[in-house]
Amino acid sequence: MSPVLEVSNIHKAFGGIKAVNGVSFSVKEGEILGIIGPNGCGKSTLFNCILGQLDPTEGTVKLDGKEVTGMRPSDLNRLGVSRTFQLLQVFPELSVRENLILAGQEHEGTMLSRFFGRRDAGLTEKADRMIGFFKLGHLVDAKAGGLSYGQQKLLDAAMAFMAGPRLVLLDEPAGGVNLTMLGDLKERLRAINAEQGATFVVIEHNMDFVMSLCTRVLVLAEGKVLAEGTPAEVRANRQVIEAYLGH
Amino acid sequence: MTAPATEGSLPQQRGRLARVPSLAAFADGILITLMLGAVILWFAPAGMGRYGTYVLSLWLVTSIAVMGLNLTLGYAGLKSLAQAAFMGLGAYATALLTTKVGLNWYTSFALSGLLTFAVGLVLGFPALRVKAHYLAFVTLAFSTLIWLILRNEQWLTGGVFGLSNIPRPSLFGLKLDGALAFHRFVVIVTLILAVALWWMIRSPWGRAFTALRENPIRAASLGIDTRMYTLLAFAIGSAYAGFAGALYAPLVEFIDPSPFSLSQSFFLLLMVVAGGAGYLLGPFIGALLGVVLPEWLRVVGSLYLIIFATIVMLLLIACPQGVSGLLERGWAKLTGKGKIGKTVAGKSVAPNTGGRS
Amino acid sequence: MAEFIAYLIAGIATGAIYALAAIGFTLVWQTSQTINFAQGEFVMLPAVLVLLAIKLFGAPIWLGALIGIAAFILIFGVGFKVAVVDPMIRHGVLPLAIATMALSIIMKEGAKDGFSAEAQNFPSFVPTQTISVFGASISLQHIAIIVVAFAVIGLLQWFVGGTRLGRQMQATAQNPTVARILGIPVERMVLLTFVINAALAVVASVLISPIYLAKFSNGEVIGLFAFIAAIVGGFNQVRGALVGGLVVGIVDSMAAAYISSSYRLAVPLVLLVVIILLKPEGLMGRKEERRV
Amino acid sequence: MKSKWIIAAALGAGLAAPSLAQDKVKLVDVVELSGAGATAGTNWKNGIDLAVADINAKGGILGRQIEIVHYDTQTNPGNTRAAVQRAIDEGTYAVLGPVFSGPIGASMQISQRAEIAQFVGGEAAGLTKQGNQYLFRTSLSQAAAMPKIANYLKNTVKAGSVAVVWVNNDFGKGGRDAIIPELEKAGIKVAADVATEQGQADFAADAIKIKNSNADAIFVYLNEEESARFLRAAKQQGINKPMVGETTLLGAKVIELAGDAANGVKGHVGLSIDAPIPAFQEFGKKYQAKYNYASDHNGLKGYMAVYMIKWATEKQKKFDSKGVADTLRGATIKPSDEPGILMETTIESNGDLDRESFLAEVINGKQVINATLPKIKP
Repeated sequence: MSPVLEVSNIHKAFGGIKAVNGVSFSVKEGEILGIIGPNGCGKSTLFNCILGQLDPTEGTVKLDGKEVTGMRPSDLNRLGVSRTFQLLQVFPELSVRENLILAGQEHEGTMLSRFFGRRDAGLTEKADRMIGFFKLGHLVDAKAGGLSYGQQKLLDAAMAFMAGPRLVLLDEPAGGVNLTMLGDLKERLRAINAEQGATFVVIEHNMDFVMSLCTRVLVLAEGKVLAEGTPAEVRANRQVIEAYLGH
Repeated sequence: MTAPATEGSLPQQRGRLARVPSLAAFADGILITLMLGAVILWFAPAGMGRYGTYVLSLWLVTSIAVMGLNLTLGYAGLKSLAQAAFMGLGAYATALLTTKVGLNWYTSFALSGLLTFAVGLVLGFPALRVKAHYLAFVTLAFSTLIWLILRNEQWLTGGVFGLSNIPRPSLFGLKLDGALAFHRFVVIVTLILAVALWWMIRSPWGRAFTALRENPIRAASLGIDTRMYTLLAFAIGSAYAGFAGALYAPLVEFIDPSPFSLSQSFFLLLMVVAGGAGYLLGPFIGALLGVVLPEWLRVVGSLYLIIFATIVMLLLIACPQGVSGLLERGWAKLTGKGKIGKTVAGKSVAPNTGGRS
Repeated sequence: MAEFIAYLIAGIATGAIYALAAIGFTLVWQTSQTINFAQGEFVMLPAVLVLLAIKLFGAPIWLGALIGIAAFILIFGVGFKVAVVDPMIRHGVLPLAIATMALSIIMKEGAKDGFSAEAQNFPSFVPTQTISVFGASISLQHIAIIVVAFAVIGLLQWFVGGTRLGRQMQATAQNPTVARILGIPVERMVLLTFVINAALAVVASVLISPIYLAKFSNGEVIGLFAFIAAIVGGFNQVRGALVGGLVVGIVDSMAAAYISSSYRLAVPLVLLVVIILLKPEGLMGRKEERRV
Repeated sequence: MKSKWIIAAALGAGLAAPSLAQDKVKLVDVVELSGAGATAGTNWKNGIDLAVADINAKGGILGRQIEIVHYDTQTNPGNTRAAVQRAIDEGTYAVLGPVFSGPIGASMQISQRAEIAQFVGGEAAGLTKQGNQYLFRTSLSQAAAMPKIANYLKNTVKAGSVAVVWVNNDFGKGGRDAIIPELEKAGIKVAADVATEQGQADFAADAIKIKNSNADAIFVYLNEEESARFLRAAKQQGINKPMVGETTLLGAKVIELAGDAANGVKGHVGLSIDAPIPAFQEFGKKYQAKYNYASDHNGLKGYMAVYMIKWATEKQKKFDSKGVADTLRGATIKPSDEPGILMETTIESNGDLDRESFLAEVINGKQVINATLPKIKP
């Protein structure tokens, strides 16, 4: 099967500092790829280059074999690529449901239909299902800004899945989430992966989370790929252990 | 600099008042208020004399311009310092089209809106840069340039001497020259424009505008074409200024460059914020403060502007969300919904402001 | 050549005043995200207060100056920070900016009603004579403005870069959170920038009022040009504000000379737009990468 | 949110016109007390207050005291219109002000429709060309003054070329548009045509530009303060050509502010507290005593405007506001009949004034009148 996402030789420099220095990898349909690495190894920059938030200095990004390097995030999203952020990124002034409708509205209809058509763009049901799926049912009408941190994390993830993406990039989904919620989150991600065949790329510091969720793991250090393999292989890799211990 | 969405997460500090039993019911309340307000304003001038009628009309016309700025600033978070300049474009376009070209007012009104919309589109491009200040800077320059052109190009605009004898429109053959008749006409036009905006804010567009204000990067990652919505918000907001200008010219029957200067743009900005940015009825309250309050304060004599400015300053110190925020706070206290944390409104991040500074 | 020098000196003198105002503007923006739309009025008012003190107390000039200046720094350095900025700072940039707009109306109208609607002479501390340089008449007042303004700016640079207090203030401006962790009294540092802003306004006021005359409406133009200067310079750099002020002053002077004078005002603004389009971070600004 | 409509209703009450006390006659002055016109407007207002105090002290008009109200226009046409409408709704006997042409243009139709006389301080030539029967000037129009200036430049100053520096508002632009054709008619070359901004503070560059034009004389048409700043800047640039102006340039305020730099300035003066007429000088003293600074011509204009109303009312022997305009048109008011008019004034049928005027010069910080020019239609 051809890869969903193919990243080749991405470089990104800020002034003189090379944050990402020639990273290549690909992700197959249905995979859950974990990307780990010490702080400052370029994980988030890599994400932002893939997603069009930053223009890579060099290198290409292909989606289903078609080049999408430097494409605007909104266009990329409408091609089925979705993401979550390391820091919380929900819309605090909107209700939970409105947040989800927002996440889906641009994927249906036209600008005109969005103006003259239904207020909810016909998405209320779908939003409520997604809310239920992420166990936020009791909070449908609450303002997103009023939710607890963990709830906002769930909402953030739910928004990423609202439009039924093929590929989801998750930036530290487990950060700051308590253990119970973490379990919930992992279970939900697995379910979506299984049911919808969605492909994931996950950046994460929480080793247990990565090792138990991902099918394959990529280790970055100093802007380069240090190692790659199944969780078990990576765990046994000496270079990886050194990189982490040496830090 | 600081995106509110990324800030700390203590729930009692974040939720600015649970305004939301159901957003739909609230919005319909706004529509009812608008309709009711229109009915009241239809009859209000009785016994007020021409002056009172004129001030009410001026209030409504200003409200239209402030509504537009509220869309760009309050909903979409774009800082424009050229709203009065756009109003000037609309006013001069209407004045010239009706007096020199001989078009009727309705065509001129539409063309004024179209012109300001188009100019807004072009001018909006700097807003697409990451730093939101750029729009403010560019509109600052634009505002002064427009004023200079209005003043200097006497062959077209009448220069410092202005344009006089601007005709008032008629409706179905009915002349609207009288103060009351024209006031009622202004009420109708204002109502139509306010309802159109109400509709827009309720539609997915409104949601996208809000997303733009609160967190443009996240919005883009959800497929929201931030470029399109940014330009639309700014262009539509500018078109509202154009519409306001198209009414202002026949209302005053005379225009010169002074009401369209940079300081007037600042003043419109003041009205948006003082009325409550991001609230649909905020512009009416803001324009009430900016247009009617000074008239009202005339009784106190020469100090009236100082008193006016002091009221505005104290209001903003007490409640940075403006009068609408104050009313909302009071309403919440009354209904007991404001009890989620005592710090609520004081601590919260204002939706209209923190977003894209 | 002679005329060019004359235009240049006049432009630098005006620019130095804009620079003083723009630097203060930039300082309070850096430390407290305050956009002070009353900045022009800050430059207008000290001269008026000095004259008022002389008029009210019949005081000699030096005493009047002392009273007026002290009152100004107290009210519009400390008072402004405590009464206006502090309660509003957490609510974002805009309501505070609007409040300063209201403050500018209060200051302007207050000066008009409390003092005079008319312009008044303000004593000059240098003779109003001219000297000839390469055939151009250069006024001593202009030279004094340039010398004093640059001395004050130099002093400020030394203070910021060369003293402990100044470095603490700079640290606060760059990153208040880190500064707080380092044990710097952030609050006091912020207050210090407001006092410095007021002091710079006083210097500008005393320098310019002998030429501009003391009048309630003088702040409008100065405020606008200081704002433009700050943007041109980069908005967040003291050095930028200095360069911005000088550039705007010189450009304005040259525009009056060589371009249709009824469009004189347009020239600095066109410059502003060009700079925004070509070098968005301002002449002296650092490029900021967008953060996600 | 509904409370807003309560406010609106309450406001209705506030905006409604209060009733007028019968034993007084109400005059409303609508004038620029803030914004760009504040200085001119304040002088105008003070002049009016002085006249009202004088008249009331002497028993009022036909036995009725004057009640004067001032409304600020913020130098904004929309607000001016509102204020004039308010004045008329409140039953003003006549409208005084405004001073700037823009606000006048925005409000003159209102008093015309209400058939109430409006006394304005504007000097722009166009105002009286619109056939408004209720608009009255309080000073000579620029159309009347500028030929005298051109004549003066040609015959007395003997200038072959003139640099014109003017303020780019309705006052300055109107003057500039009136003088340039007159200069051409007189065969004088316009060496430089320099526009400056209203409220401009820094005239260094303009002065350098004028200096480089090498004109034989400089015609300065700026408001008082700007005139003073320009004169100082001109002196600093070492300009030693004759400075010629019209009324404002020779005003007491300019002389006070410009100091030495004003010496040698000459020109045509319409209204001046230094005119060799005792009534003017007495007015100047009273004004100085009450307001602690010297009045400019706007103070005189406001003062005379009130006396024009008084004269017309006493002439028609009743309070008929429409009659005021009818009575004034074509009338000549002599100081012997009404001392408050200060000098003989003829009101033409279009609202223009005709009066004697003066040629003056500033010598040692004092305005000295060199000659008195007759009325245009003596």
